[in-house]
Amino acid sequence: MAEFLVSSGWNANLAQIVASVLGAVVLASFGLVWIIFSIWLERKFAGRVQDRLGPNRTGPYGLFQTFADVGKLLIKEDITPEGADKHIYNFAPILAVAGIIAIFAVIPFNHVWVGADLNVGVLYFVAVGSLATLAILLAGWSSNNKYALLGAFRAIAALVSYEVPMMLSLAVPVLLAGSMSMQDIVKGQSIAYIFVVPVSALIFFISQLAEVGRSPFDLIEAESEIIAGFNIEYSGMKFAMFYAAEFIHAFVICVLTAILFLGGWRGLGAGEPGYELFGFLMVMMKSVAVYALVMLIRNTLPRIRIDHMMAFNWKFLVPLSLVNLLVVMFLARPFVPDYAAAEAAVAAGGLAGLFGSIFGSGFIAELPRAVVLLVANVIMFAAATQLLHRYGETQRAKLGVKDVQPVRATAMASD
Amino acid sequence: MQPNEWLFIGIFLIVALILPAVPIFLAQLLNPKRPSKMKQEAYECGVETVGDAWVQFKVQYYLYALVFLIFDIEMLFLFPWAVAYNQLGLFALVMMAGFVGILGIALIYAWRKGALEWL
Amino acid sequence: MLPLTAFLIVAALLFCIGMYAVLARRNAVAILMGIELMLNAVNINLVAFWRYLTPGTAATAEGLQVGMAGQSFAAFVFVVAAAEVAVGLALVISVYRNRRTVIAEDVDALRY
Amino acid sequence: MQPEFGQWAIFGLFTVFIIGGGIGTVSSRNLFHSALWLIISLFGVAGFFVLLAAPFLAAIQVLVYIGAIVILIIFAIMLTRRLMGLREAVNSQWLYGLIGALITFGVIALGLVLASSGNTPLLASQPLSDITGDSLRDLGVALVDLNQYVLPFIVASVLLEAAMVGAIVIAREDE
Repeated sequence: MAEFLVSSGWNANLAQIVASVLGAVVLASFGLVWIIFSIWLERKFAGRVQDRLGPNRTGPYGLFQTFADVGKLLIKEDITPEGADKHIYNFAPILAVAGIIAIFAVIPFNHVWVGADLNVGVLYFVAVGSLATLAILLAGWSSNNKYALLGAFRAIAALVSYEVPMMLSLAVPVLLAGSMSMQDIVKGQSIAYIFVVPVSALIFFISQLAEVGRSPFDLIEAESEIIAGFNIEYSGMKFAMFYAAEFIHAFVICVLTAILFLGGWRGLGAGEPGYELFGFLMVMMKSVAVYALVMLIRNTLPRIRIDHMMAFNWKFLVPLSLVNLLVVMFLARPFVPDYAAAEAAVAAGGLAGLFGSIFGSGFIAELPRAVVLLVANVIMFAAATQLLHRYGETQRAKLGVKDVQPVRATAMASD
Repeated sequence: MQPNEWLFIGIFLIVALILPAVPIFLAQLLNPKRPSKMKQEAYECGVETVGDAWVQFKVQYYLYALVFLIFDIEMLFLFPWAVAYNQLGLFALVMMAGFVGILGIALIYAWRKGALEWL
Repeated sequence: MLPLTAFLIVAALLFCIGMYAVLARRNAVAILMGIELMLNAVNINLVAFWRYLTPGTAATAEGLQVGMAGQSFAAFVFVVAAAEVAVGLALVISVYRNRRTVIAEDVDALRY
Repeated sequence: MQPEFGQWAIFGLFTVFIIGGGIGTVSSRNLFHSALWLIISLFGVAGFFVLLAAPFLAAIQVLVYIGAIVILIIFAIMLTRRLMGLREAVNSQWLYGLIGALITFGVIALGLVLASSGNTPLLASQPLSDITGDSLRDLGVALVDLNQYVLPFIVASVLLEAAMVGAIVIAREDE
């Protein structure tokens, strides 16, 4: 792009800037356009789970429902409450969306389609995510409403708490790939990290779910408890912006999970030069698969209480992620993959050559580490679930509940 | 430094701020404006507002933010260390384990003191 | 490239703004914010000197290695800033609870 | 468009952020607004770190300062709010404070200008070295290297633990 402009007689610096602006607009719009689709998807999915049809009147399969909603929102009256801090009040919804969209800047969709492959990419998206937290604080404070402020505070206490296990588990792929650049992390995944460090992947996913405020952690918008929370005074398009931010964020966490733990654009030969579009589709397919999981969780699990949510974080997730980090730290070091040696072994033929020709030499290089870490992770996972199980039993005993059998699928089926 | 990449990030942040402002601005042009005293009151389920919005908060919020801050600072050391991980020897590993361990002790202390309870 | 002096002057100005806040504000939280500004000015200086005056690169087995004194110092300043603000605000909250004030000069008794 | 001009423009933008935010912080009566101005100022400092080829510190600046320290400050403001009406923001010696700060700045600025002018300036206008390697990796090595900063590193962790324990003891209610 920039080269083309330069070749047609533009100043090099100016061309660079123009190309960047265009790229930024395209990438950011992609995020916004995606919401329109994802809202439709989400409503259809919720409908199916709850044995309804979902939107089906406007357009084929109700596809235009979201456009109708946008049209309605545009002509809604926008009420600014008395005593609100006007500038901050107006700025908060913009910041909420901007903080989430900005994450798209570092997401690699294939080995060339990436906004900016920063060498601190992982930290960048955590840092930018904290701007969205700030937006909640601004909204809650500027509304001049007790409930808004209260809602904002408990939301922030929750978001901030779940950031800790998120970052601790994030350190694991960084450590395995030896880089914070998103692109390098994808390239390091000849074996997707979910098969190497599933515990980290699970912690990351759970804490990201809490960051978004999706069920079962949707206390940020607990309608039945604090009449909606920080965005209570917002109406019309500004309220819609908070909503949009949530939808983009829900999708962004799926993309991030896909990239950091599911191998990003790699797999089935995707991402090789010449298959750029396939790589992009790969990322989207993986993301949508994770998104289906998020939607399923949202539509089937009840909301948990805030004290349980905090206790789960600080007394289970954080200690677990600390232990997980220590285990990975000591087990991974002797098995740092030696790509050059693996390539040589594959070239030499024999058994390694056979496997190498099927899976690629990177796979051979990462295999020992993956096996060791996977075994350790399975043990850790078993121990953690056993711990939770014991805890649940003691709590039930404390409450005097004796003969409660866990509800099993077979019991449901026999009814 | 890759100056162009950071230039892109800067431009992207500006674009990300402008994009959501557009629909809000459009709505500002299109929507009806009939303000009234009742409408602009703080919404408290129909009950008249008493006092101002500044309620007294529990110290618990502060304690959560405090523990978070300490762990956040840990990331400052953890991430460069993780990037350099493949070149480090056993000594560096033990040092970082000690660092994480000390913070783990701090977490256990906070737990014991009840700083992590939601009251 | 920008001259080093430009960064240093901005840092000096920020430092003095922070100093004014520490000297003149009554509210203890505002004073702490002033201290944060001063620490940030220090950090700008550390990183600027690191960028401009790092004495060359040393060739090691792993390739070129840049001296890391400035950035490391800045990292430790972060730690100090965090510890300072955590304890400082805890003190403010404690004083507020016992004395019902957050005005720095009202807290002038050595014991209560 | 010259690259020089572009750099100065970006530098100027961040300077406006830093200085404007700083002045806003010290002059706002409303403490919440002070904290917001502080965010702007800190964001400008993060921009400076990017200009100075330390992007890791810039990310940490946003993460730690804006994401944690300012939120901590705002929580503290909320906790200590009840008795702070719109009384005077500054104390009786604010004029001395202002003069002192201005004199300090004057002295530093004079020193800097003198040091960077003349035939053999003390302060270089060009970086001595280009950043070629991965400075982030070097930082990671430096922090846990026995010959470099491992002792401050461990002391820092102890300091953090002490700060956390101390703050919890001080701030807890039922004592």
